[in-house]
This record gives sequence, structure tokens and C-alpha cells, in this order.
Amino acid sequence: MNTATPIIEIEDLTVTFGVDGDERRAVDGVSFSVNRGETFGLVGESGSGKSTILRAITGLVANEAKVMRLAGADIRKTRGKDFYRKVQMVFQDPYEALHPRHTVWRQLMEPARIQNIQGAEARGHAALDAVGLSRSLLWRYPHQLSGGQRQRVAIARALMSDPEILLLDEPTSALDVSVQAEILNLLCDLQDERGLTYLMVTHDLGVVAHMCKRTAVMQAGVIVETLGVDALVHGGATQEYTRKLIAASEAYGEDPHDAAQARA
Amino acid sequence: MTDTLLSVRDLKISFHGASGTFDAVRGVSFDLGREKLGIVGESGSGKSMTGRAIMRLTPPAAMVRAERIQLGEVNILSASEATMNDIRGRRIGLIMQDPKYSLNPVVTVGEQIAEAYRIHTRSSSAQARERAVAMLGAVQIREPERVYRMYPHEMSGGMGQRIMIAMMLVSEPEILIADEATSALDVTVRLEILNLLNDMVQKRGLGLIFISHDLNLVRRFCDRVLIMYRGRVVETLKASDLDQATHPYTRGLLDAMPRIHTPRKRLPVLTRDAAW
Amino acid sequence: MVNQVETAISPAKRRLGLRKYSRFGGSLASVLTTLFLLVLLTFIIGRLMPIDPVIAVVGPDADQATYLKVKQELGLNLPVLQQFWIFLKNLLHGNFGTTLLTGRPVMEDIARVLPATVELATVTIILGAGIGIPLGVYAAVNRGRFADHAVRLIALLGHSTPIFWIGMVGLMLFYAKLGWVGGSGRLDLFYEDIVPNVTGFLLIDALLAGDMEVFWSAVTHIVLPASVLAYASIAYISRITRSFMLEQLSQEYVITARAKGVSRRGVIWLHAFKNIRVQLVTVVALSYGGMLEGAVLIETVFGWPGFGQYLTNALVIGDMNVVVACTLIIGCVFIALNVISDLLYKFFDPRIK
Amino acid sequence: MSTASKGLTAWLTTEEPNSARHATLQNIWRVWSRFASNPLGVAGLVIILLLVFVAVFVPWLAPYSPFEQNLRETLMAPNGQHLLGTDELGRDILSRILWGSRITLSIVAIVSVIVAPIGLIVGCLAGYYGGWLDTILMRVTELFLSFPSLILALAFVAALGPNLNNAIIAIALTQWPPIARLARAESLSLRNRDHISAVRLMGASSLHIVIAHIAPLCIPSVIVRITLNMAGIILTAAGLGFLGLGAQPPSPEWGAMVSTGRRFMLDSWWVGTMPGLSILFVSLAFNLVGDALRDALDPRQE
Amino acid sequence: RTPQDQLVIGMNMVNLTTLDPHNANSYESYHVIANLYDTLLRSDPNTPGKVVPGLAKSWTVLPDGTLEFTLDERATFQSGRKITAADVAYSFQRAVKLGLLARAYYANWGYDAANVDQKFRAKDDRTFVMEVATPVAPSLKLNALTRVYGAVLDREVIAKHEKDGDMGRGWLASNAAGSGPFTLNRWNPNDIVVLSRFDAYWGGEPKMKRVLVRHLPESQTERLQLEKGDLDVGFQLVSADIDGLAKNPNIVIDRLVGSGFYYLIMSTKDPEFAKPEVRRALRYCINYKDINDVVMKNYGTSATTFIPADIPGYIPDIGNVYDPAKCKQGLADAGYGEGFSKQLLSLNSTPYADMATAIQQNLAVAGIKVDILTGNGDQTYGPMRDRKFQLGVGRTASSAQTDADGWLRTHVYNPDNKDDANLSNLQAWRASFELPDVNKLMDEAQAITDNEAKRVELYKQALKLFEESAPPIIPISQRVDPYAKSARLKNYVGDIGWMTRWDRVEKQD
Ligand SMILES: Nc1ncnc2c1ncn2[C@@H]1O[C@H](COP(=O)(O)OP(=O)(O)OP(=O)(O)O)[C@@H](O)[C@H]1O
Ligand SMILES: Nc1ncnc2c1ncn2[C@@H]1O[C@H](COP(=O)(O)OP(=O)(O)OP(=O)(O)O)[C@@H](O)[C@H]1O
Ligand SMILES: [Mg+2]
Ligand SMILES: [Mg+2]
Ligand code: NI
Repeated sequence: MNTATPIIEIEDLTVTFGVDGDERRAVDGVSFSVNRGETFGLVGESGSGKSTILRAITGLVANEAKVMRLAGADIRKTRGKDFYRKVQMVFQDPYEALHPRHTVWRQLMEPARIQNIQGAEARGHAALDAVGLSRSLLWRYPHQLSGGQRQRVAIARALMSDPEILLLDEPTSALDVSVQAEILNLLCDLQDERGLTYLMVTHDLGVVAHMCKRTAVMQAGVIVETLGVDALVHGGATQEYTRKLIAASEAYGEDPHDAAQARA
Repeated sequence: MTDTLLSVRDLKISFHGASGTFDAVRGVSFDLGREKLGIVGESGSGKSMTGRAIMRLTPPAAMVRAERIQLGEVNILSASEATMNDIRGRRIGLIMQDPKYSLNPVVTVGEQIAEAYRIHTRSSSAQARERAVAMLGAVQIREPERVYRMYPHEMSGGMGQRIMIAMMLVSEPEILIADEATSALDVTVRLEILNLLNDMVQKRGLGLIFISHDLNLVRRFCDRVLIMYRGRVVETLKASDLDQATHPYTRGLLDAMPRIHTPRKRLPVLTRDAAW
Repeated sequence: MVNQVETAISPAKRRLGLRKYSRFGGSLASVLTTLFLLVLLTFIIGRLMPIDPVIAVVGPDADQATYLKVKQELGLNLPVLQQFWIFLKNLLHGNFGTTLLTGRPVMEDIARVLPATVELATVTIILGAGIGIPLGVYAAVNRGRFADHAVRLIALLGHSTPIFWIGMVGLMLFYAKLGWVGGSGRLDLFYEDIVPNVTGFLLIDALLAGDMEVFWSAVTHIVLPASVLAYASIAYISRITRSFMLEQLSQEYVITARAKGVSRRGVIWLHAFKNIRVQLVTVVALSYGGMLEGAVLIETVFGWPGFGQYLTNALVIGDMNVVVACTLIIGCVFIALNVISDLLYKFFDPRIK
Repeated sequence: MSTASKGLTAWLTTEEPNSARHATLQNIWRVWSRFASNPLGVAGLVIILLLVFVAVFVPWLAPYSPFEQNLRETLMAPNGQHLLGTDELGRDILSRILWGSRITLSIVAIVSVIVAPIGLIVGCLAGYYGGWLDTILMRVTELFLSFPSLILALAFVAALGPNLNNAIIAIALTQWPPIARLARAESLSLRNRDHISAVRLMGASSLHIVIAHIAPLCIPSVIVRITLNMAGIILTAAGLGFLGLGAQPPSPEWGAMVSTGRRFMLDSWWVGTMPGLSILFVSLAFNLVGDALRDALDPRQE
Repeated sequence: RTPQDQLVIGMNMVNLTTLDPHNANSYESYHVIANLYDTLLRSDPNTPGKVVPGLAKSWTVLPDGTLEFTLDERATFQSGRKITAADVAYSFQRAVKLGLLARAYYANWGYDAANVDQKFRAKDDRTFVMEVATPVAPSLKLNALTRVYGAVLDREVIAKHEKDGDMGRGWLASNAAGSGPFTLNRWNPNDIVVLSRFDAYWGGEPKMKRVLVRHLPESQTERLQLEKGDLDVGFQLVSADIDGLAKNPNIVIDRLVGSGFYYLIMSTKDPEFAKPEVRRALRYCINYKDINDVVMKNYGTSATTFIPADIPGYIPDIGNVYDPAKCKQGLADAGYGEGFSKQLLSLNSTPYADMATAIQQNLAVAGIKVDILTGNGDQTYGPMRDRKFQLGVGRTASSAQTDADGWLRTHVYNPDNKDDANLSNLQAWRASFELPDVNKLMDEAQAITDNEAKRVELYKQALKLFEESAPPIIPISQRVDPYAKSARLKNYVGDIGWMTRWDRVEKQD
């Protein structure tokens, strides 16, 4: 799986908010690259610019970058129809991400209609199956669904255009651990089946450890370091900030003992 | 556990709406001593409603019944509104989840803290101010004098949370209900706040009800844990014994957590049983 | 393809959709543009309107020679653009020109009719806000209960009843039958010309002159029209207050305040109400502005020599000098009220600074 | 019958709709059941339905022609023959009021047809696109707002001739700015919502987003607002009638009837009061329905 | 209750637009001006048509028709200056030279800006001479001088306020320079007029210290005020309120009859109305009696032709007849059995709109579908003055005519039917209706200076000719101006020329 061909290449990405005189750099010269089929994590405290990076890649916020390439295509200026087929995003809040007055089916058909996808119905059913949603939910409105179900719909919608890359913005932080487990499993399965590439934002080191190979640690708009998960877990962090992050999440976090227990 | 501060027996809360009656809490009982009592459970399991019922601050649509909610000599279920006003803040404090919405946006944070103090002690505004500033210092806010004059929107999330805590501690209540007081926070900020609460329990003998859905956190921080599911307490355990939990729901929750040190290909998924 | 800069806008502003007049220079320029467009538009409308004021001046039976002479004297035979130019030139000299009908300076007339209306509007808004706001708060606090429905129904009635009808019934009852209030006009006639005209506001002039009799007469005359107008504005204000208040009462900070032991009343007035007062000021200010022209019907019923009647009469006969001047004043008042409420936002709402 | 209706209710409330139509009907049913739980709103709706009924069937309902004069039977108090009395030209007031319902309905129709689209389009475009488009549109809106509505109405009526439709169009022209502001505010808060971002990520054009996603979401609040304003509009039309700018004689427009009736208030109260009460009931009904709709369409408030 | 020494009057003042006697055009302005100025002659309010002394204590008619007036030596202006014949000459010359409404009046008698300086002369301090320009019956002139255009103005005061040779036009519009019993304190348009007693009035000190005229646009409000005693006199009350007030023992209703006609006018430019048969048939369609009894009640009295019954020259049994059968038959005969559609212009106020509605209903019976278009003065009279209309209802608003000449001139006379003649003050011209024979008779009659009987006879002939030619102008009612006054008032006598004087008015309890 690890063909090590970079599919996302970003160099010196900067995003500035606000108007003249009152500017704030939310992302300040960030560079990283993600390989095809890999899960790349972005961790960091709230407001450090994780979501903003994702939104910059999709063009939802204005940005500047020296290099911004997706599967070889330069996307700094224009993003063609093609781009929107290759890249899809899953948002943090499943309550916000779905159109409140459209049924599940309509949510799924929307991308098909916009992108003129052939055989949309078949594909819709396939996407539903892929995320494990029962057909009986087809005609429900978002408010008739649980949070986990909504997040599945959102993922199914993202799958409609058969993307290569999924940008995941804290896809489970609004969900309970039990539901989170289901979604994380689903994401892993999808990756196995389709060879998807994930760029995943989270603040839960547990999730990072479970999902990612490599991760970038962010603070105040800057990537302080990028490291492999093994290094992250086993004290390989070089930066002061990363260590603090790990320490904090362990203080009242997971007990190393039961980790051993569970292994047994 | 020798001196019980609060005793709740068979608490039931239901909502009557257009689509029928909905039971949010279905018979919750527990006693609180000078300890850290954790309440965990998934979203909608009735944790917050339980906390608010103790303050008698449930939404107007809610119907609250209970065998008893006893705070020392006071029966909260039948106390007059005036008595409740005395109890709220003075004897029981409630920390709300989200500081962004839980502070009055047009009143300076200092005044909001001072108000809490002034309501329960007949003190001059200068005294109240002094107390409030001292309290700001106690929750480790730098430059308390300056922060006193600031407005909630100028606070970071962590500061806001500490201000909430300062506001609830300033009148030195016997019991503090912290409703997901730390869930929106960064791990780094969270640490500071938990240490502060811990101190309160240790030094002042505060009774703390700590509502959360983070099992790891509760396990490490609390003395005792109530696990709630669909409006019921399915299990009560010593926090350190959480791994010995017997209820399948609790077990399921524990298993579903991703672990930093033990990578697993798939996470076990919880199957719910209608009988719980 | 989609490339958009997201900019944050404060919720309070967003709610009222107020424009920002943040930078003074820019705001002045934009105010002036708006005013200029207003004048231009009014002027064009006025001149395109097929109303010919000359007949109002000379009467329907005048012969053609008189008609033409008057038309020429009024400058109505010139090309429209030239008329506009003359008008603008006069305006820049602070001169609104003269009324076509009576040949008096428009400014002089406005100086007379505006205070009458402002006086009425002020008393009205004091009554309207003084009663409407507490009622709205009361209704919100008792949401869904009898009191709420009662307040809403009363308010809705005020919203749904033709105002001139209430005016007539009021006159019949309180003036003709009961004799509690004075009839039409601002004063009993024989009190006219007794106190010197200083401010144009009779209540104030009478007090300045220390003449309680005149003051009392003015009070009895203003009470009824102001109450009738106030009824409609109570309806509006209480309703808005109620919905503002409901929104605030559902906020989390209300529970926080209750949790620290603040009494119900304290929560309502010290916390929730504090949050709506700026919005309320805006609403009250705008409905105050609306009364300048909106009180025509009441002014007619009560023979109140005010701005609304003045404007309407001018409109009906096509006296465009007056109409343009009045439009300009109304526009200025509205813009001023907007700017003021913007400033109030900045002053009262710490989130905006 | 009752089991059938029970079955229907169950069908409408089941958690598992099985077709798009079923889902839509369920949605309507939900709004309706929330609406129906508000007795005042239902009362308002009944009045409005009654108005529609009367407007449709008035030729069969009205006992007399609305225009037929009988100068020998003028200003008769309500009696067995003329249930609501006769007016100054001996016309039957009841018949005139019944016929007037058509005019009132046309006011409602014209205003909705003009105000809603203009307000919605202007507001959504300004709110979604922002920038200079927003500036320009909002400046225009502001201009219309600060323009005395009476002047606009009068100019319009004078230019196109005094008749009721022109007066209403004129009123409507003064009514769209608040709607535009409302729609703008809504779009502003909608445009950064995730589900709109999601549509953008499907590659949808901005125009498509405004038309198919933003505008529909603004519609409920616009409807509520227009419903609530309707009373004001009916009253303004009546007020224009009062100034002689609205309906032309002998049209049985309620406002014009009140305004002629006011000449006889002191001796023949019924002439002005009967149409006045009609205005009151209808505008009250619109207000009640608007209030109830707001609650029904916005479950958040519960 | 109003004070004993103040007179309080209510009226709708929208038409009070000027206080310049030479430009006044409304009932309201006449009333105020009549008390600020004196006229050379006055009409006896108790005997309409009878001329009595005003500023001129006597006058003679010379054989060539020249009029010589001797001024009352007591008469002084409010400025204190004695009134001289030069003032009178100046005033009448101003009336003509100003070129405003008064000019048309004098123009009928051949005076124009070029000849007034010679024709109006001060023979000496006390004697004013009015020479003849074209032959006109002297009674016509004498009558006219009792009305507002015969007011005498204070030449020296005007000179002080003159601007660019406007003969005080700008200033006099809202100020007064007369010799009348009251001085002007204040006039706020559409609000109030305050008059004060002129203590040194040469005709004796007025009884009322002040007269207040209040703008009351709502008739019902006015009525309530009258009933409460807050108002002494109320003008322009609507019919229902006149009826209501008539029942009140504290209120007296007076009616001034005869200052104009309510009419229905057709344009003969319209293809249908160009046909005399249609016009004749149409005249049978209108139910005059019902309209007069109900719609026009208190606004007008029945009239069948354009000379009132009490004026010499009147012919009974001529003109209006209501006969629906004949109406239909006539239309059918003219080829309009199916009827046709027309637009009817009307003012949007009472009683015009009601009259229009009633006529609409009458015509509908005959198959003529009429759309009513209401508007303000300009929107209604403008098209009529431009001859661009089909049907209209209106009212001639000239103040009292006590001679057949004036009546016929307004309604019947049309010396030049061309569009560009612009005789828009003549109803017949507005209807595009010319009867050369009638014109000739009228010209002839006006020139007769010495034989009243013959003059009247000629007018009768003219009227008859007019009525026989199926005229497009149909009188509906003769105008009545009712007003209500408190029973406390003594000596309040309304003048049909709208020149009611308030100086003799007293109050008693
Ligand atoms: N639309 C915006 N306008 C102005 N500032 C913004 C906007 N969106 C984000 N920011 C600012 O940019 C910074 C980065 O925000 P971002 O949402 O990327 O953080 P994050 O790392 O995703 O945090 P979280 O974990 O809380 O989601 C923050 O300081 C935020 O306040
Ligand atoms: N006003 C209300 N009307 C009806 N139901 C309500 C209302 N408020 C809360 N509920 C319901 O009561 C139940 C318990 O809510 P509660 O807020 O106590 O949950 P929680 O355990 O605190 O969840 P979370 O972790 O999401 O905060 C939920 O199912 C919720 O839907
Ligand atoms: Mg984020
Ligand atoms: Mg909760
Ligand atoms: Ni779409």
C-alpha cells in the first residue's frame, strides 16, 4: 500500500484573516506532503489552524502557497471539476454538515446532479452499503438521525464522487466513544477497499495513534514538527510543545497499565 | 462518605411534547459526600438534566419527580423559590459546559463574579470586588485586576472556564456540579483546571459532581463513578475499579476507546441491549 | 472557482442588518451619496409625476393667461434638469426654496410643523416604550401562559385596527362624551398666541413661560392622539421586546446567573434585559423616525398641524419643493438614527469595540 | 373512520418514511401538528380559510349586488333585510364586505408576489456574495428604506393612475427592503455553514448555491415575516384609501369603505365599523398565523 | 365654551392659499380677506343682489356708462392713513396689471393693462371714476365691485414691501394692507388664522376682540367641537354632520345658496358624445331627484338649467327630465342600444365621488359602462382644461353671481372653439361645444346698458337656444354652502358672495 508517491504536496501555505490593519495569520508558512493511500494526522491545540489548512486546500478560504499540488495538478489558482471529484471533506459537526431540509437520499444525489455522474442511483446504493447504512433510513431527514448515522451519511456523500482523498476535520469529536469506534472502523475499511488517502485533523492523540502513520503537530499556525506515530507514542518527540501535549493527554488519560492488560 | 452532603433518590424527569412523553431520566439515585463523584454516559443519557434537577433549574417543559433530593436539612423538591435562591450559588454551584455562551456577554467578568458574592453576603461592592479579584487570582489568572474589567468575548476558552469556576467558588459552596466543564478545552488547559478542582475537594471538603463523557478522564480524576445509560444509572463503581466493571455497557465503552499504546486493527463496537 | 474570503460579523449587527459607519470619512461620504440620490430620485419622481401644482394655486376656473403666468412664475416651464440645478444651488445655500402654494419659504414652514410632530412623536414614544417594553418582557417571562396570550392579543389588536378608527372613537368617547381631553389641535383655541414661541414645543414653551393653564391645555390636547399612536407602537414594541427577550432567556448565561443565586427578577432585568437594550433602542429609534411621516392619519383626525399633514398636502398637489425638502429631512433623520444606534451599539455592546 | 385516521397518523409519524413523498408529507405533517397545537394560530387560519372560501363563492353568498344603489334606502341600520345595514348610497354593506374579500385577497397575493422574490433575491445575493455587490445592493436597500413610503406610493399612483392595484404595488415596493435585510442576515449566517461548504466542494457554482440552497432556507423566515407584515399592508392600503389614493369608487375595498364610513361614524356607526371589523379580523388572523408559523417552522423555540 | 369676546371658526384650509385679494380663488380665502379689506361697494347680505355702500358712500352712473364713486370721508386704512381715490385707482389698476385671477374679471369689460391707467382715475381726493372700455351693463360692474376683487389696498404700505416691481405680490400673499375691521396677526397655512380687532375701524369698533380660524380637515371632529361649544362656526361640514347638527338646539344651520353649479360634462370631441341624439338621450338617464335628495343633500339644491330660479332670465320647465325609458329609446335610436364604455373624472372628495357613483349606476342601467377615475383638483380638472376627457363631474366655483350674464358666461358661452384658444375657464369650451348664435346673443345682451328688460330677454333666448341644442353640460344641482353656527351668535349673516363680515357678530348666553 505504501507506494510513497506524494498525492498532496504543500509548501509554504499561508492564510490570513481579517481586514487591513487587523490581520491575523491563522496558518503561517506550513509545508507537508501526504503519500497516496496514507493517513496523515494533524494535531494541535484549538485554534492552531488545523481546520484552516483543510479549508485552504479545498479553496474555501483564500490563501497563498508556494506549492500546492494535488495528484500532480497545481491547484493554487483554479480548481477544476476534476478537483472536486478527487477531493472530498468530512466535517467535524455532523449536525451542521447536512442540509437540514433534504432527505438522506437527496443529500447523496446532490453531488451526482452537480457533477453529472452517470449511474448515480447505483452508486448511491453502493455508497450506502459501504458506510453500512440501512435502506430504511433513505427517506429520513437529518434531524431524524443519530449523530453517528449523520456522519455516515456525510461520508457516503463524500464517496459519491469516488474521491481519492478525504479531508477529515475531527470526524468523531462530536460523537461518543462507542460511535467513534464505529466510524473509525468504517474509515479503515474504506481505506483498505478503495485505497483512499486521508488527511485527518484531530486533537485526540488516541485517535491519531489508532489511525495515522505520520502526523504533524501544530501550534499557532505553524507546524512544530512532523513525526511518525511510533515516535509520537514512544517518546520520540523532539519539540518541547509536542512533549507537553503528550504529557497533558496522559496525566488524566490512558493508564499504561491497562494498555498492557488489554494486550494480554 | 461518612457525611452525606446530598442525597438523591429515584429521580425521574420527563418531557411532555407534541410527540408524546419522553423520559429523560428514569430513576436515578445516589449520595454525595466530600468526594469527587463522576457521572459518565453517552450524549443524551440524562447527565445534565440530573445536575440541573438538583439545582431545580430544569427547563420549563420538564417534569421532575423524585422520592427525595435532600441537601442537608433542606428538601430541594419542596423548598420555596426564595430558599432555592439562597441555595443556588451559596450551597451548590453549577459550572456550565461552554464558557462562550454561559457568561453574560455585556457584563465584565469581574462584575459577574462579584455579583455572585454579593448576592449571598451582605457586603459592599468594594468588598465584593476585592473578593472577586482574589478569586481570579486563585484560579490562576494572571493580572486579575485587568481581567476583572474585561468582557467574556475577550477571554480565551480556558480563561472563560476558569472564570466560571471562580464565579461558582467565590461564595464557597458545599457542592459543585461541573457539567462537562473541561470537555471543550485543550489538554494543556484542562490539566490546570482539574488540579484546581482537586485542591478544592482536598482542602475545603467540597463535594464535586463531575459530569463527563470521557471515561479515561473520570477514571483517573474521580473517586467514584456513576455510569448512566438512557436515563438510568447502570453501574456505580470506585473509579479505580472501573476495569472491573461488570455491566456490558460499561465494558463496551471501555473497549471502544482507541489506545495510544496498544494499536488494534479494529476497535470493538458496542452492541446495545434494549433491556438495559 | 469558489474563492471567497470569509469575514466575521458580529451576531448583534447581523441580526439587525445594520450597516457599518465605522470610519468617519467613509461614512460621511456614503451618507452624502445616499442623501444626494434621495434628492435626485425625489426630484425626478416629482417632476415625472403628472401632477400639476398650478391648478391648486389658481383654482380650477382660472383662465389660461393666469394659468400660464403662474406656471412661469413658479419656474415649472423650465427643463427638468435646469429646475434641478436651481434647486441644488439653492440647497447649497441652505435654502429649500418656497412652497409653490403659498409662496412661503419652505424652511419656515418646516420649522413650524416639525416641532408639532416631534412633540407628538416624543410623547408617543415615551408612552409606547414605557408601556410596551415592560409588557413585552412580562409576556416573554410568562411565555405560553395566560398573561402572554393576553398581552399578545392586545398587541395584535393594536396592530390590526385601523388607527384613524381608534382615533375617531377616542375623540367621541373621551372628548365629546366624557370631556376628559381637549379636542383637535394642539391647544384650546383661545390659548393661542399667549405664550411666546421659543422652542416650537408647546409643552416646553408653556413651562418656560410658567403658564400652567396653557401647559395644561396642551397636555389635554396631546394626550389622546399620543395615546392612540402609542397603542399601535405598544403593539409593535411589546412584540419585538418579547421576541428579543425570549431569545435571551433561552441563553445559557441565564442559567448561569440563576445557578449563582440571582433571583428571577434579577435575571430578567440585570442580565437578559441588559443584553437587549441596545437592540431595543434601535427599534424604538426607528419607529420614532417612522412617526414623522406615519402620523398623517392621526394628524388629520386630530387636526394636528404637523409634518405628516404638511407633506401629504404638498404631495397631493405636487408641491415638489416641499416634498423634496421633507424627503431630505426624513432621510436625514433616518440616517442619523441609524448612525446613532450604531454608535450606541459600539458604546453598549462590548463585543463590537 | 377513526381507525383509518389513526392509521394515517401513524403513517405520518412513523420514524421510517419509505419514499420521498412520504418524507415530504411527514415534514408537512410535523409542521402542521406543531402549528395545530397553537389554538390562536388555528383560529387565524380558520379566518383566512373563511376569507378564501368567501372570495371564491361570493357570487352565491352575497345577498345583493355590491354596486346596486337604492337611494331611498340609504344608511339603514342593520336589520333583517340588510344584515349589516346599508351605506350612504343604499348599498348592502354585507354584500360589499363579502365582495371586498376578493380585493383583500388580491392585496395579499400581489404583495407576496412582489415582495418575496425581490427581497429574497436581493438579500441572498448580497449576503452570499458579499463585497461590492453587497455594498451596492445594501445601499439601494437603504435608499428605499429611507425613502418615505408615502411619497413612493403617491408617485407610483400618480404615474400609473390611481387604482388599487397600483397602490398595492407601490406599497409592496416599499416593503421589500426589510425582507431583503432579513434574507441577507440569514444568508450571511448560512454561507459559512458546513453544509453549504459541502455543496461548494461538490463543485457547485455560486449561483446554483444561492438559488438552490441558500434561498430555500431563507424562505420560511421570509414567509413568516411577510405574513406578519400582511396586516400592516392591508392597513396601509386602507390608509391610502383614506387619503383617496387607493381603490376607486364604487369598488368595495374595505379600507375605502371605512374611510367613507367615517363620515357617518357619529350617526350611522355601522357604515364604517363593519368593514373596519373585517379588516381587524383578517389582519388579526394574518398576525396570528404568522406568529404560529414562526413557532411551527422554527422548532428551536420549543 | 368659547370666550364671549372671541369668535372661533373651523374650516378645512387646504384651499386657503393666499390672502392677496387679487389672487384669491377660494371660499376660504374670500372669507378671511373680506374681514381684512373693505370693498368699494357691498352687497346686502339680507337681500342678495342689492348693492349697498362700502368705502364709497354713493355713486352715479353717467349717461355714457362711466361710474363715479364718492368715498366715505371717515374711511381710513389700518395704517391710519385716510383712504383716497388714488388708492382705489391704484388697487383696481393693480388687479388688472398683476395679470392674476382678478384680471380675467376686468377683461370681460374690456380693461387691460394698457388702458387701466386712463380708465381708472382719481378725479379728486374723494372721487373715483371708472370709465367705460367696452359697453357693459353698469349693474354688472356694480355687482362685481361688491366682491373680493373690489377690495381697496393701502398703496403706501404696499410700496414699502414691493420687490422688483411686483406690486407687493410676494408680501401680500400672506400679509394684509387693508382697511377692514380686523388685522392679521398670524396665518399658518393649514393650521390657523388669527385676526385681531382693528379698534379704530371707521365703520365702528368690531365686537369681537379676536377671530380664530382653525384648520379642521375632519368634519366629524369639527362637529364634535361645535357640539361641545369649542367652536362658534363650522364650515365645510359633510352632509351627515349637517343633519346631525341640525338636531342640536344649540346649533343653527345656515345655507348660502347660489354660488355655482354641480354639473356633468361630456366632451363632444368624443365620437359618441359628438352626436346630439346621444347627449339628448343621456340627459334622460339621470335620476336628478334621487341624487339631489340623497347624495347632494346639504351640498346642493335641485337645478334644471344654468340660471337659478331667483335670477331674472330663469326659464321654468326647461332642461333636466328623468325618464329612463326615453333614455334607452334615445340611445337605441342613436344606434347605441348595446351601450358603450366611458371614463368619468371626479374629485376624490365628497360629494363628487358619490355623485359620480350615483351617475355611474344611472348610466349603467342605460347600458353605458362608466369607469370612475378619482383624483385631486389637478388630476380631475387638468384633463378637462386640456379637453382630454370623456366624462367629468365638477362644480363651478365662482362666487355669487346675481346676474344671468355671469351664469351663462361660465357655462354656455364659447366665443372661440379652437384648441389653442385656451378658454379653459369656460365650461362650454372645455366640452368643445360652440353655439355661435348663443355667443351673439350674449355679446349683444352685455352691451345693453340702458334696458334691463331687454337684456334679460336676450339671455332667456340664449338659454333656450342652449337647452334646445342638446348641450353636453348638464346641471345636476345648484351649489349650497351650508355652515353651522352656535345659537349664541347674534348678527352672523352669511353672504352669498362669500364676503361674510364678522365685525357685527356678537355673542349672548
Ligand atoms: N472565518 C474566520 N475569520 C477570522 N478568523 C478565523 C476564521 N476562521 C478561523 N479563524 C481563526 O483562525 C485560527 C485557526 O482556526 P482553525 O479553525 O483552523 O483552528 P483549529 O485548529 O481547527 O481549532 P479547533 O480545534 O478548535 O477546531 C483561529 O485563531 C481562528 O480564530
Ligand atoms: N427542553 C427539552 N425538551 C425535551 N427533551 C429534552 C429537553 N432538554 C433535554 N431533553 C432531552 O433530555 C435528555 C437528557 O438530556 P441531557 O442534557 O441531560 O443529556 P446529557 O447526558 O447531558 O447529554 P450530553 O452529553 O450531550 O450533554 C436528552 O435525550 C434530551 O434530548
Ligand atoms: Mg477545527
Ligand atoms: Mg449535557
Ligand atoms: Ni444543489
